[in-house]
Amino acid sequence: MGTLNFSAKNIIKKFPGVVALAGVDFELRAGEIHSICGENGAGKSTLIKILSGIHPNNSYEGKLYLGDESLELFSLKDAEKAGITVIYQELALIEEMTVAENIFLGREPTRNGIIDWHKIYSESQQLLNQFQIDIDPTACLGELGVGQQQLVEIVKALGKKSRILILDEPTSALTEKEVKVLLVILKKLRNEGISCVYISHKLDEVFAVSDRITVLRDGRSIATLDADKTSRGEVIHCMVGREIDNLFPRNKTSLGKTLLKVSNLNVTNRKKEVLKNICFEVKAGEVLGIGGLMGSGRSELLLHIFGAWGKRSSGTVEVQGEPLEKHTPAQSIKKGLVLVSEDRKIYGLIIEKDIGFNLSLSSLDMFSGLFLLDSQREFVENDKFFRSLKVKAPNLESIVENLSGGNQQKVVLGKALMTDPKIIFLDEPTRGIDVGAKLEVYELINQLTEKGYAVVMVSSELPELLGMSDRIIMLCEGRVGGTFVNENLEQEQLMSAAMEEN
Amino acid sequence: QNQVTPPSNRDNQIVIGLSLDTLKEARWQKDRDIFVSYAKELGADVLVQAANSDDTTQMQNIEALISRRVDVLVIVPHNGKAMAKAVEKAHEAGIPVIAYDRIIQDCDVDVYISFDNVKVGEMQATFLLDSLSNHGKIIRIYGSKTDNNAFLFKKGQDNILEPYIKKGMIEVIHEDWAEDWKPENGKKITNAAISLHGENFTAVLAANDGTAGGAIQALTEEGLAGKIMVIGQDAELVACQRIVQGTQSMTIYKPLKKLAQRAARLAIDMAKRKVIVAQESTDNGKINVPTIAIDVQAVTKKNMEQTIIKDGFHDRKDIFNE
Amino acid sequence: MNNKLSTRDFSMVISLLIIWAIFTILSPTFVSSRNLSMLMIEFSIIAILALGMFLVILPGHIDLSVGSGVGLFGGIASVLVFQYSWAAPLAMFVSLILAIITWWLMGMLVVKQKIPAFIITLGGLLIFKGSFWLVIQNSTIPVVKGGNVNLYSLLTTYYLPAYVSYTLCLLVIGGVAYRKIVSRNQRKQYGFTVENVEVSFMKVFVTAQAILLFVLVSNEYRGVPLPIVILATLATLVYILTQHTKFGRYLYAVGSNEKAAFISGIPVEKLVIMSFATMGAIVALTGFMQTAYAGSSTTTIGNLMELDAIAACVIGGTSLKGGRGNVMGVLFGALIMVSLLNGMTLLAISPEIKFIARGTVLTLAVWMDVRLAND
Amino acid sequence: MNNKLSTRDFSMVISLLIIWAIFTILSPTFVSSRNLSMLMIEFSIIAILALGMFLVILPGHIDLSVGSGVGLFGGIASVLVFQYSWAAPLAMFVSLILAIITWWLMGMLVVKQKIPAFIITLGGLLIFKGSFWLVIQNSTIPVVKGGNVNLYSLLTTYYLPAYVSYTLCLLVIGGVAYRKIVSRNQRKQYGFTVENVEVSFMKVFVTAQAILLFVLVSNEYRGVPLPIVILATLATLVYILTQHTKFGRYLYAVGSNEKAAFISGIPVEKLVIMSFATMGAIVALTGFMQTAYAGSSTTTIGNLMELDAIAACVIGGTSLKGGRGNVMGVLFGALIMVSLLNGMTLLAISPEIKFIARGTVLTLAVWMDVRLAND
Ligand SMILES: Nc1ncnc2c1ncn2[C@@H]1O[C@H](COP(=O)(O)OP(=O)(O)OP(=O)(O)O)[C@@H](O)[C@H]1O
Ligand SMILES: Nc1ncnc2c1ncn2[C@@H]1O[C@H](COP(=O)(O)OP(=O)(O)OP(=O)(O)O)[C@@H](O)[C@H]1O
Ligand SMILES: [Mg+2]
Ligand SMILES: [Mg+2]
Repeated sequence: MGTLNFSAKNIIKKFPGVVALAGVDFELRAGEIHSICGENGAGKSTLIKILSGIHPNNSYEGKLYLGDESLELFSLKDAEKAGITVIYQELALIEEMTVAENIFLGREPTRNGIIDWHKIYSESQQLLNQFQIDIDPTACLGELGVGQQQLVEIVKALGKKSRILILDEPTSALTEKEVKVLLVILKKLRNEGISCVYISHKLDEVFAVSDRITVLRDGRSIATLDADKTSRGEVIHCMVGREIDNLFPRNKTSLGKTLLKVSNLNVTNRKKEVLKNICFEVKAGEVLGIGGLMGSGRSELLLHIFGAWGKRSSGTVEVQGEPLEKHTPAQSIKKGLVLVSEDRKIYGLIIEKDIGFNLSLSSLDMFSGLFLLDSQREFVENDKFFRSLKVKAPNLESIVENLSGGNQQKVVLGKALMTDPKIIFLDEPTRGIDVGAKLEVYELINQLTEKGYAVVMVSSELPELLGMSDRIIMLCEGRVGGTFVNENLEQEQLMSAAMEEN
Repeated sequence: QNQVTPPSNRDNQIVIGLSLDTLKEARWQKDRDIFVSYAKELGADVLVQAANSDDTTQMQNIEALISRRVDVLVIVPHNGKAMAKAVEKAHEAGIPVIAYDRIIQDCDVDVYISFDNVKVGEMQATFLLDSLSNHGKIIRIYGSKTDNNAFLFKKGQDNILEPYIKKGMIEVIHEDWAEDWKPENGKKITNAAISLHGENFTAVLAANDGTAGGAIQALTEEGLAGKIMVIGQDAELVACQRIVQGTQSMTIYKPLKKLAQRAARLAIDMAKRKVIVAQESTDNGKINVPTIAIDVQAVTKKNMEQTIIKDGFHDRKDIFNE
Repeated sequence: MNNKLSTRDFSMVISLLIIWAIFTILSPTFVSSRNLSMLMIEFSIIAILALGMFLVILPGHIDLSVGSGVGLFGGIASVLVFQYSWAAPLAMFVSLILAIITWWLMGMLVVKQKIPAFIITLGGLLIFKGSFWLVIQNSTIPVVKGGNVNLYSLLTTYYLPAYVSYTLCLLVIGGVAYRKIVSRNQRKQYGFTVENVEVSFMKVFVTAQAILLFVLVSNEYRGVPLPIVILATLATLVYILTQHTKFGRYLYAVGSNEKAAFISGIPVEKLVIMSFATMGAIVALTGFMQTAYAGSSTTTIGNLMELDAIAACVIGGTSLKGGRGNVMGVLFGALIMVSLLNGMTLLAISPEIKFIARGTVLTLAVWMDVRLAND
Repeated sequence: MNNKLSTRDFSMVISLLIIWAIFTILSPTFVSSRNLSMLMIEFSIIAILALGMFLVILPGHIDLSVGSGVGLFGGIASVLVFQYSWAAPLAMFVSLILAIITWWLMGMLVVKQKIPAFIITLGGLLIFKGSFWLVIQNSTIPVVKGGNVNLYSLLTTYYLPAYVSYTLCLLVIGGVAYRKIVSRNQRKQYGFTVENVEVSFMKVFVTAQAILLFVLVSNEYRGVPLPIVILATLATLVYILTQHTKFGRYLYAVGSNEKAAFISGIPVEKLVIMSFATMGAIVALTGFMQTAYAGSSTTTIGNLMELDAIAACVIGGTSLKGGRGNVMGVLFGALIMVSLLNGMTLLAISPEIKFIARGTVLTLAVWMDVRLAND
């Protein structure tokens, strides 16, 4: 019986200080793919957590229905019993375990109490084959890239053979290729009568798969549209409440002198050559885009230049003429180099502290005299950034953990900018943030380049690269696969550079 | 009875402060019980403190007793040197101090009453020599190297044994310190000795009945129990049982009753500021402390009746566990 | 994978060999069959406790209370036997149950009340010590009435008769071989690559030899000591538990990423409570053995054993953050610690030096381990 | 933020009051000026050590070696004074330097070699203990030659003359008031909400009274004990350090998310090493005070003090995971522990019960803390 509608009626969910959901209606028809769009903090994840029993039945107002009879979920288990499986925004995998173990985590097949490893390994192999994902089931998950882990997570969920599948931003860490794979899988499932809730900030994906789209704004369900009868413009309008004509408002600025120069850089990690003979330079006022497949070493490149990763076997890095080697992030920052890392939760934020704490963390030197901190001045500065970045939160004292992804990202950016850098590394700066927030980030990039800063931006989204960068470098297995000046470039050119066989 | 009593206790109730090194060993519980009950008979109150063999704790204990304005302090120092400070503090507060069982060095402690541990060690050694007729290979198990009583016992033994060891009549085939006085360490040491030198030794000289027990455990497992003489001290119940069973040869019985009761009376007299008469005196490095010595006895199967059982130190039925 | 040797394990084998070599040179008696038997008994006791500790550390907790627990529950049993003249088995059973309940409660406090295990068990350490002294009234309570033997006292003093140990040894070898064959066939039938027959045979053969050698050496003295049999059984159980059952794998999962484990539908709380309860049982068992070893309950039984147990785990490559470690390692860790102590006692090295040596080896072993893990 | 009173702090105040009430009822002597002075001295010693522990736990590490460290470095100083008849200040200075170097090294091992602090310091615990006994040759080394006094011995025996303490007390109160006013003005000028004058005044007034009361009571006996002055100074320093300096901010950051802290340009390694070095200094200081308190170095000095220090921190709401906790809490934690011990000693409660009570209170306090934190 895979043919029942799953619906939520007038859901209201309050958190201390915030109303996450203020009356949401949502209906998932049997065998449809239903996307949810909304700005950061619109309440998407919260809704998901309610649909999957993480926020138990009595912690919110409103009701859930499966078919016509109401459904009360008090825990994940209940949801699973009801045939609901969720893939959350943050991965739920065990790094120390093998891929296969992760796929079967929580439902291992046993023979009189003893786990049947062989079955686990062969079946996960089958699953992976079935979805044309080529990952070795005996590989240790920790050794995989984020993207591949994301796929494992998906396979794990699919393995549960549930009737309703909910994915909260599953593609935020996937390459174009991997995304295509996923979308194919989803369509296949739909044809098998499995209905699916799909959350993403990437509208082209949304339009590619979904039958219907529900838009949330400020915790309210604004509209539910049929994918084939609506347009991006309309969806965006519903989301942000205004028209956004130009998604990539890059306005070029005249280039200044070279700020960062990297020549024949070779970097090893654990005795493995990871970056091979990399050369590039960035001028003041320039946006250099860096693309490539997952694991092509883009983040590693940034991290190394920033002094946070790997051993340099040869090559030089010059910031404003001065060489950098054997340096720490601290020194880099003093030299006017900052990095906004791709994983804000792990490398960006002190999640359990408040916004102020995080914003000023890299710039405390500014506020400390001989010994003491001038907390008042600190506060004022924090407040300036808090406002200018339009962080959506009650005040500076609110805990970062409770912010939505996009707002967290703004806090990380604020922290970086407060150090008053000359060169800014942005690693996937728009991962998991909404169109509106994206736009703000892009505007920010423009402002920076106008001020004569240099920006290096790693992104997995080719449109973003093409839209925002002046020049583009594609990395391929740690080498420079191609360097392009961004004039009437085609995605295909970039892709081929990224995958070009040597 | 018309003596000056310290202003602290408006009623003439005398309060004695008894600060014990430890209650971890059965022996000290006996001391406490006898002392307290007897003092009560004589109409005095007793505040008991135990320090778990820790000097700092004992300092705190004594501070507390002083805060409670006891009329007289009876101290069983864990460490005779360390408690000098306590004595000073007590005297500052005008409280007389009795050193019980162990001398307190480098201070003007008022009286010292004990059967001293050096004597105990000597007695053990003498017994050993007599029953070995001055010849033999022995294993020596000392107490916890971090407890200076262990050194006192060793000193006593050495006083007697040294000459014979020099002459080569007594050969110490293995010696070691039983960390923390642990019986299992006594056992490990004995095992080590057997592993190293086989069974050709005639006696184990242990620092107390606990470690002796460990040694005997090892011997039992080796089938040597009873064949090899084991000497301990403290007259623990289990030790007495072993003696009657023949697995242990001798322990030292310290007539606690005598000591405790004498001490209790002494304490009360001092509280009443009576004059104390003591025949002997001991040099504690600062003064000659008036000393009341009480004899200890070597206990074997033979004299068990006349000593332990007669004094009611342990019941016959317990010892012979009938 | 988890059952294949890693550099980690090698590092330990090496440290162990070094230690043994040194002691053997300093005093050949170290490798005498007698001393080895003694060593094995001491080893079994620590190793068993360490295995319990392993099960608690794996999900990311820790237990500081085991030392005093060992004293207390050994003490309870001997009081019941000696003063209330219960039958040894009954006394031990009761004490065992009490221990399990106690640890089950501590587990509850940890997961339900979210009090860090470090604190709960620190509290336990103090409470159990106090209770222990109350139970035995600070006196010395033998494990058996005057001179005769009972199950309790035999725990550490019984040696298997030769023929029994040989039969056992054959059974074990047979088991290993069988398991190998089965798993080979299974792998075949699932179409996995199978290591070629020689290798498999060698593996089994080597194992067989090792076991046989051990039995021979022990028989040279008095036979295989009972404790080592107990240890072997427990170790096998824990190995299977941790490597080949849900419970065990979940322990790893919870230890390395509790949130993920929870979302994957693993009953985290139940799991932790159970691992604590198991620890309780193991503490009691160790208590019996340690007390039997000393011959009687005295106030000092169990002192600092928690440190030895933790040290054994950590030396064996168990991560205190949880989620990493394996049975083999723990056993090696314990063996290193014990060999060190036994050897030094044999040489009558003074306590100060013993402490220093223990500290140094602990640090070195872990350091070595970390270095190897990092390349 | 951290200097506002939280339910947490209240929970502690309450527990403290309860404990004090009980003891006062059971034995009025508890609140006698003499006993309070004694209590203050014992409190200072533990609290100082706990503050050091706090600085190590904050960035997410732990130090099990402080107990034996206290013994060792106290011992070194007294050996230098007593056996080599150095001048006390010099001896203490040298021992202090040695301690700092030692902990600096341990810090290095922790950050550079990535060996968990738990292990390093466990190793340290053993090594220092051994070395300690070697240094004092298992004997008793007074802190000063026969009967007279020196800086060392005065550490815990000196009491401030009345007039000094009154001046001090006035200065402190003045300081508090001044700081209050300044911060009010600043807040005003930046246009933040300012608590109304009454409240501010009350706060200052209450503090003033508390301090004054304390001085009066102490003077009733012999005056304010030197140790409490040392503690007060150190506590103020650590408070400023953790709440109002870069260093402190970084400690919190590293404790809650080391990776992010590193990427944010915090010199994580240097930081941890420094916090360990500081711990070294504090251990030495505690060593001197503890030894002076006992009057001489003996083999048992420092035993288990690490547990008291950790317990104090945790009772005070410091998270063992790092990144959470504050000075006030630690002080309260220490005061609770010490009051408990002092009171029970005063009542001449037997050691067994003491252990049990300590364990229970530790658990209860933390439990209460956790409960309140969760609502
Ligand atoms: N545990 C929590 N406590 C307090 N507030 C919360 C909590 N979880 C979410 N919120 C608030 O609820 C609102 C919705 O958060 P939610 O994560 O659902 O947004 P979202 O739509 O998923 O955003 P994003 O697209 O960035 O993931 C946000 O304002 C967030 O700050
Ligand atoms: N704890 C584990 N975690 C992950 N994979 C495991 C685990 N234990 C075994 N496996 C894998 O499962 C498969 C079967 O394991 P099993 O140990 O039953 O057979 P095996 O590995 O051939 O046995 P042996 O280790 O004796 O060769 C093997 O691929 C093994 O690597
Ligand atoms: Mg979300
Ligand atoms: Mg990347």
